[in-house]
Amino acid sequence: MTPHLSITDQPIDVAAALAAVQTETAGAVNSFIGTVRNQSGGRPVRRLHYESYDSMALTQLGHVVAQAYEKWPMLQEVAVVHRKGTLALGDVAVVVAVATPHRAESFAACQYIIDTLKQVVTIWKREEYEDGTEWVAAHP
Amino acid sequence: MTPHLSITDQPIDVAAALAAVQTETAGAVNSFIGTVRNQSGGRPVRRLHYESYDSMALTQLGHVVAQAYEKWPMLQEVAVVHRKGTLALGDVAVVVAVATPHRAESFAACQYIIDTLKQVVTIWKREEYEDGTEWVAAHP
Amino acid sequence: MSLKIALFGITREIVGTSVIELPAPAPATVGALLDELRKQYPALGELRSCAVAVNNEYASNDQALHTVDAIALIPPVAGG
Amino acid sequence: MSLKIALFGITREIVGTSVIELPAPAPATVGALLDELRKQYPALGELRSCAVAVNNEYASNDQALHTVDAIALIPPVAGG
Repeated sequence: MTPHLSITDQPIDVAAALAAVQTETAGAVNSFIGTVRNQSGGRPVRRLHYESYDSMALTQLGHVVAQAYEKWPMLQEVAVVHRKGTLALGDVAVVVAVATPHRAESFAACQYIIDTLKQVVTIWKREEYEDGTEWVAAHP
Repeated sequence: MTPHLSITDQPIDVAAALAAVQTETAGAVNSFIGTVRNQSGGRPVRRLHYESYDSMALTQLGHVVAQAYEKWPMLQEVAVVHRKGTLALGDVAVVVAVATPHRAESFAACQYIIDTLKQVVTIWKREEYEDGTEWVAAHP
Repeated sequence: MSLKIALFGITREIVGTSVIELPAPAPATVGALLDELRKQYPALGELRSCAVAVNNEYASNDQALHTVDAIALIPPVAGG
Repeated sequence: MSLKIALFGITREIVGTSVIELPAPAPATVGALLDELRKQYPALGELRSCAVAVNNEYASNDQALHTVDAIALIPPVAGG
């Protein structure tokens, strides 16, 4: 039940993340995969760059997952892998996978983890457009 | 945007189902994977057998997915693969994968599809225990 | 007029075959067919539910049945 | 007493380096550090938010800072 949490500059192996959470005791696996979209707020995106404060990101991710285990005591396995560095369109930026004995909790726990990750985990995204770049969410 | 719907007696290729829904226009992919648990209602399960009325199952699955497209117009890609035949513990029984531009809708649409699939799609499950078998949900 | 009815899962086990052929009940409706089948196979009445499908769609009790229809008994489903 | 502050993303670009070393403000608190940094780098004040992390945890304004602490500026995150 130790969660598999990592931040990597290599392409994410989605199948490995899913396999990491599958067990014979948990019949429900929900996963969220975030990929690089070709536009953001109507503006064409060429590629992305993620920067991470790894030690804090992993600490905060650990807190998020611990909160999920508290909220859903039936939660069994969790894997979260976040990519950093330069990503092309369509590349996988993040995978969250959770396994629970029952279905509804797998959706709820996975959604809680990705939603909370986006609020507290110290990773920053710079979008590159045809005519410039922008740190996402930096300004009001 | 034609959904990928299938019922197969071969092991499900989860990675292929996920790849089928990933596009550069939809940044959010949610998937649900149902695997064979080693117990059911506290009773140890040795293996499962799924029987399918394929033509009706695919018809009903098409209705379910069409309803999801109506409820979430931003829904882009959908893949549903259901296994039939004899499955061992841990085997993947079903995969639902959906892709949307935004996150919340990917969770909602995926959950709708698996929840509704379980209500209307003509697939039956027989659990095998140490001391007998039972068609799941058949009796009150 | 006769009807062929496809059977799956527990209904197949109750009836003992995967297809039965019956003279159409009068009236030839889904409801009358279910009544007839429950009379011949009382164990069908013990199921949590038993629907009838016509041409891959769930049918209501008053739906008319024809020889050419693909008819099936649908015991409680349990996919996923 | 001096403090080292790690910088990421847009704060790294605003300050122009990934680590700065400053004399500790008086009092040596998170709030005083933020005030000092915003004075030296007014563009930090234009961010939607700018938190301070101490030893990998988000810190409140009244938290005391020490030379040995791992301190970082945390502009609005955007993972996922």
